[in-house]
Amino acid sequence: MSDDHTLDELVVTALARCLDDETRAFNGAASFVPVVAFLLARATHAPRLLWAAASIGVDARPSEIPDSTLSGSLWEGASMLQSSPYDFWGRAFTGRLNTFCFRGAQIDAFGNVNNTVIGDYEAPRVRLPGGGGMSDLGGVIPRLLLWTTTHDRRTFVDRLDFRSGLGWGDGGDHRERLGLPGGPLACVTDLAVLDFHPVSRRMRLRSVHPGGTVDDVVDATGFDLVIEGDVPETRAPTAQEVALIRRLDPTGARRREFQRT
Amino acid sequence: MSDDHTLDELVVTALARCLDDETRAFNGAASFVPVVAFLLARATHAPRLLWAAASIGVDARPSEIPDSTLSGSLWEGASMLQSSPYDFWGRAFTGRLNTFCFRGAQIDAFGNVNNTVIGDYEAPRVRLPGGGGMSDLGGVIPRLLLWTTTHDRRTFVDRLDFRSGLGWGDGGDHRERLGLPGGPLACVTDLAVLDFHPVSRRMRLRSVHPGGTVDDVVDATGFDLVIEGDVPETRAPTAQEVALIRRLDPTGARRREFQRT
Amino acid sequence: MGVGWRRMVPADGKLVALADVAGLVPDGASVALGGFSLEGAPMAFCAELVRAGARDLELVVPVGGMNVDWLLAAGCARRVLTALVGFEGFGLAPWFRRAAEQGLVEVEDWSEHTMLSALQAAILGVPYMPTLAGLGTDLPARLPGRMWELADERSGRRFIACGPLAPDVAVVHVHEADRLGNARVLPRSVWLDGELVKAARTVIVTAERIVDTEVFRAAPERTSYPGFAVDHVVAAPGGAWPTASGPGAAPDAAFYRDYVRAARDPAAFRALFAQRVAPLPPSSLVPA
Amino acid sequence: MGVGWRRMVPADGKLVALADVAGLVPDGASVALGGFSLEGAPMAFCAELVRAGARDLELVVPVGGMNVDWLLAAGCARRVLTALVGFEGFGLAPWFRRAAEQGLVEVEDWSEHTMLSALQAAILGVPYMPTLAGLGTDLPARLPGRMWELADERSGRRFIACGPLAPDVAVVHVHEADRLGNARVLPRSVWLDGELVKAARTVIVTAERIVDTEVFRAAPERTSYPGFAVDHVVAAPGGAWPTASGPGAAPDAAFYRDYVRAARDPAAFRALFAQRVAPLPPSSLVPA
Repeated sequence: MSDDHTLDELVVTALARCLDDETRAFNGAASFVPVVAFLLARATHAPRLLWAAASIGVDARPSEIPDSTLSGSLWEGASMLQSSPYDFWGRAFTGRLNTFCFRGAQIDAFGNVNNTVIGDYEAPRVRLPGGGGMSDLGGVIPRLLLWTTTHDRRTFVDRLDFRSGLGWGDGGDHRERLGLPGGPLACVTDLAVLDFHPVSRRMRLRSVHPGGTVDDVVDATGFDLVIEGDVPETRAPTAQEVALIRRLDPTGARRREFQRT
Repeated sequence: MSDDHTLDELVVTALARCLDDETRAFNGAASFVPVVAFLLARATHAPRLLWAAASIGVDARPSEIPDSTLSGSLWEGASMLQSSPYDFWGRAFTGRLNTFCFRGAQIDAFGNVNNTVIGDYEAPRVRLPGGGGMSDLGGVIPRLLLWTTTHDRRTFVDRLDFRSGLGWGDGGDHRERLGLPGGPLACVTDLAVLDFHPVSRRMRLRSVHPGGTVDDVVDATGFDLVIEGDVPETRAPTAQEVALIRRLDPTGARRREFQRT
Repeated sequence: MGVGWRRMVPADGKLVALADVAGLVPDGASVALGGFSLEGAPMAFCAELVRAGARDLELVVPVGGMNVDWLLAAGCARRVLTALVGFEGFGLAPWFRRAAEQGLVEVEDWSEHTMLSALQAAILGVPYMPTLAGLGTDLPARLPGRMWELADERSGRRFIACGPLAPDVAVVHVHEADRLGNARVLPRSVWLDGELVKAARTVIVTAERIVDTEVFRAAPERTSYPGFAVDHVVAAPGGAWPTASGPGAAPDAAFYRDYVRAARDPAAFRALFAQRVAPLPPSSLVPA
Repeated sequence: MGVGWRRMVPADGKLVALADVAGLVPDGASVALGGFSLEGAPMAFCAELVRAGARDLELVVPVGGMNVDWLLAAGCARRVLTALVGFEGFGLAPWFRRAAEQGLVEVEDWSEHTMLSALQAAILGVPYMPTLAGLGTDLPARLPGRMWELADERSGRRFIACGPLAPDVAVVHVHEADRLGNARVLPRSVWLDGELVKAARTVIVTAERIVDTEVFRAAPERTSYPGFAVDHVVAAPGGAWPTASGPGAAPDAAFYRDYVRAARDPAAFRALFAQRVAPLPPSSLVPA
C-alpha cells in the first residue's frame, strides 16, 4: 500500500475496482473522475474494458484529459467516431454499452439523483445544469455507478428536490414493475464505497476510506444507511496504481471534481 | 418537333414536363425512365431541380446510367452521400425531398398501386418484388408521379390484387381524412398523359401520344377515365430534347423499361 | 498517443474461418442479411449456409435480391421478411418468385420505413414505433402481429405502430475489418445495414480485407461499426459476389443474366449453381 | 462527369451577411441552436441576436452552455428547452442560473433522448415518439404538453410518449459551406445538430469558410448537410468562439474563466460583454 496517495487517487481507484473486462462504458459532461477510472482499470485489471470518450471516441487513448470530458480532444487515438446519435443511443438502449458513471448533486437512499434544482422547482435556491444524459440513462443502463466528492447531508438527502435520474425508484421491485433493466450498482464517494441492498435496494455501506469511521459516514448521510456487521476499510491505491493515475492524467484534471464549484 | 424520336424519348420528355425548379426528387429501384427525366428537366426548363440518385447521391451528374438505378455508380459527381437512413427518410417525411416517380405493375382509378402479387395473395399467379419504398412514400410524398410503359388492361385495373402503395385511396377526401399530405399528381404512360380529377380524384385523360386516339386509351384502361372535352395530342420531344436524352443516357438504359420482363 | 495498453485479447480475437460460419446460425434462427438490391450483400456467407444445408431460417432482408434467391433455391428458409426482393434490370428473382407462388415460403410484405421502425422499436426497447408509412395500404392487414393501426387519443391522428423486430443474427459485408471487430464500408455504409447490426443479438461481419486496428485509429471518422458492436469477423475476399462489392462497384451482370436464364431449366440451374456457388442440398426447391 | 449544367441560381445563392442574420429570426420564434456544451456552437449568430435586441425567443438547445447564457444575459429569450446548460469544468452558466432562480425565464427540463424523440416525431409527422428515457423521473410531470406516460394495450409495457418538437429556425455552425447550402463539419458532425436541421422549418448555417461546390463533390461522403436542406449560409470565421470551433479544437478557457468571474459584478460583466461580444441591449437581465 502506498502512503503518498491523495484522496482523488483513492476515489478513482475505488471506482476503477467497480469495473471489469466486460465493462463497455461511455462518459458524459463533467466526468473527470470516471474517465480516469476507466483508463486506470483498462491499464490494470480490465485490459478488455471498452470506453467511448464523450460517447463518441470509441476506445480512445488520450495522452491527457482536456477542460471538458465532452471535448473532441478526448477522442485521441479512437478507433471510431460514433458521431450519429442513433448509433450511440441505439447501443446504450440495447446494452452493448452497459456502464455509465453519474455524479448527483443530490442522491437519495435508492440511488435516484437530482442535477436540476436545489429548493422549490418553480423558484429554485440553486438552478443546476439539468439531468442531461442521466435522465435518459438512469432507467436503461444495466451497470450504473454513482459517485460524488462531496459526501455530506446536502448531497445525500432523504427527499430529492427533483428526480432528474432514476436509480432504484421507490425501492424494492419498483424498477422491475416499470419494466426497466439493471439499476445503480454502487456509489463511490470521498468518504466511503456503498452499494444497494439486493432486496430493499436501499443504499448499504460496504467500506470506509482510511482515516474515516462508520460514524463519520452516518453523520454525513441524510438518510438511514443499511449497515451489516463490521465495515472494512477501503483498500488504498497501490504505488503502481498511483503512478499509473499520474501518468494517465498528467495535468490532474481529476482534481477539478474536488474543488467546490 | 423532331420526327425521329422513339417512344421511350417521348415518355421521358412527358415525365420531365411534370418537373420544375422546385422539384426535389429521388429515385428507387428500376427507375431508368424517371432518372433520365430528372436529368433532362435539369438540363432544360428546371436547372434548379434537385435529384438524389438512389436517394443517396445528392445532385449527382452521372456520365451514364448503370445496370441498377440503386447502384453507387449513379452517384458520380454528387455533392453529398446521404448514407444515413435517418437523413433520407427524415427529408422525405418533412417534404424537403418532395418528388418521387413510381411504376405500378397494377394501377387503379385513384392512383393506388400494386407491386406485390398478381392474383390471390395467398397463392399468387405472379409474385412480384414487393412495394419497396412506394409502400412508405405513397402516403407521404407531396408530388407523386406514376408511370408505366405497359398501358393495358393488365396494368390499369378496376380492383388491385393488393394495395402496395397509397394513391388517392378510395378517392375524394380519403387522403385528407387519413391526415396525409399531397397525392399522385400525374400518370405518364406509353399511350397518354393523365392526371387526377381535383374533386373525385379519379384518373383523367390529359393528352394522347401522337399516333394514338382517345379510344385506344379507353380500350387499354380497365376502369372509366374522366374525359373532359377535346383531348389534345401530347407534344412530341423537340430535336434538342432528343439530342440531350441521347447524351444524358448514352447507353440507352431507358429502353430497358420497354422490354417485357 | 496515451500509455501503451496490454491488450489481453485472444490472438485471433473475433476471427472465424469462412468454412465455420454456418455453425453460428442455428436452424430456425431469424437471420438479417445486409446489402441493398444489387450491392454489398454477404453472398459468401449465404453460400456457406447453402453448403451446410441450413434449414427453417427466417430471413430479414429490407431490400433483397440474390441473397434471398440463393437461400430459397437451396430450401434454407421458411419465411422472408422484406420490402422488396428482385434483380432490378435483370428481372424477377426466380426462386423467390416460384417459392412464393407455390406456397413453399411465407413472404411477409413490409415496407422500408416500417422495417426501419420495427428495428428501432427493438433497439430502443419500446413496444412499438409509430410511422405514417403503410397507412392506407394493405400491408398492416396482412401482418397483424407485426404492425397495426393506432390513433393518438389527444390529437386523433392515425399512424401505423410497428412492433419490435430483433433478428437473432445479422450478417453484413464490409470492405475492411480487424480482429477486434472494427469494420468499415468505403466511402460509407449505406441504407439499413447499420440498423440490422444494432437490432440483432449476434453480429457477424464478412470483410474483403482483414487489416490492423491502426488502420481504424488513423481515420476513426470512417469506421462504420465499432468492435464492441461486432461478435464475429470473417475474412471473405470477393464475399459480395455477384452483388457489387460496395458503393461505386458493379455487380457481375453476366452472372445475373446466366442465373436468370438457367433458372428456366432445373438441370441447367443445378449445374450452374453447383459450379459457381455450392452444390444444392437435399432440401433444395429446385426439382432434381 | 456528366454534361455541364446551366445553374441558374442567383449569384450569391443562399449567402447572407452576418450583420443581416437577426432579420431571419422574428421575435417570439422558436430557435434551435447547435453545439455540444463547450464545442461548436453558433456563437457569432447569438452575438448578432444580442446586437439586434431580439426578444421573447424560445431556445431549443439539447446540450447548451455559452450560447444560452449570452442570450439570457441580453434578455432575448423567454423560455429554454434543454437537457443541460452549463460550463462543465468552468462551473455553472451564471445568467442561466440567475434567470431561472429569479423566475425571469421558463426552463423546460428535457433529457437528451426525449428531445431527440420529440424532434423525430416532428420530422416523421407522427403524433408522438416512444422512449424509455424519462420513465420514473420527474421530467414528464413538469412538461405535460410535451411528453406523457403511456402503456401499450397489447403488452402493457410503459413508455414516455414525446410529442412533436419543430423549431421555427435551426442555426448550426460548420467548418465549410458553399453558396448552394452544402455544409460540413470535419471530421464529422456530432450529436443532435443533424436532428435540429431536419426538424426546423428554416435552417441557417454559419461557416468558418465559404468554399466552392467542387470541394463537396470531391468528397461527397464527408458532407454533413445537403444544399437542399439549408436555407441560408453565413460566412462567420471564428463563429464558434469562445466554444471550440469543432471536434478536436479547444474552447477559449481564459474567456470562460473571465466571463464567470465578471458575472459576479454587473458593471464588470457589462464591460467585458460589450468589449468581447456586443453591447447589452435594454432588455438585458444584467442590472444596469
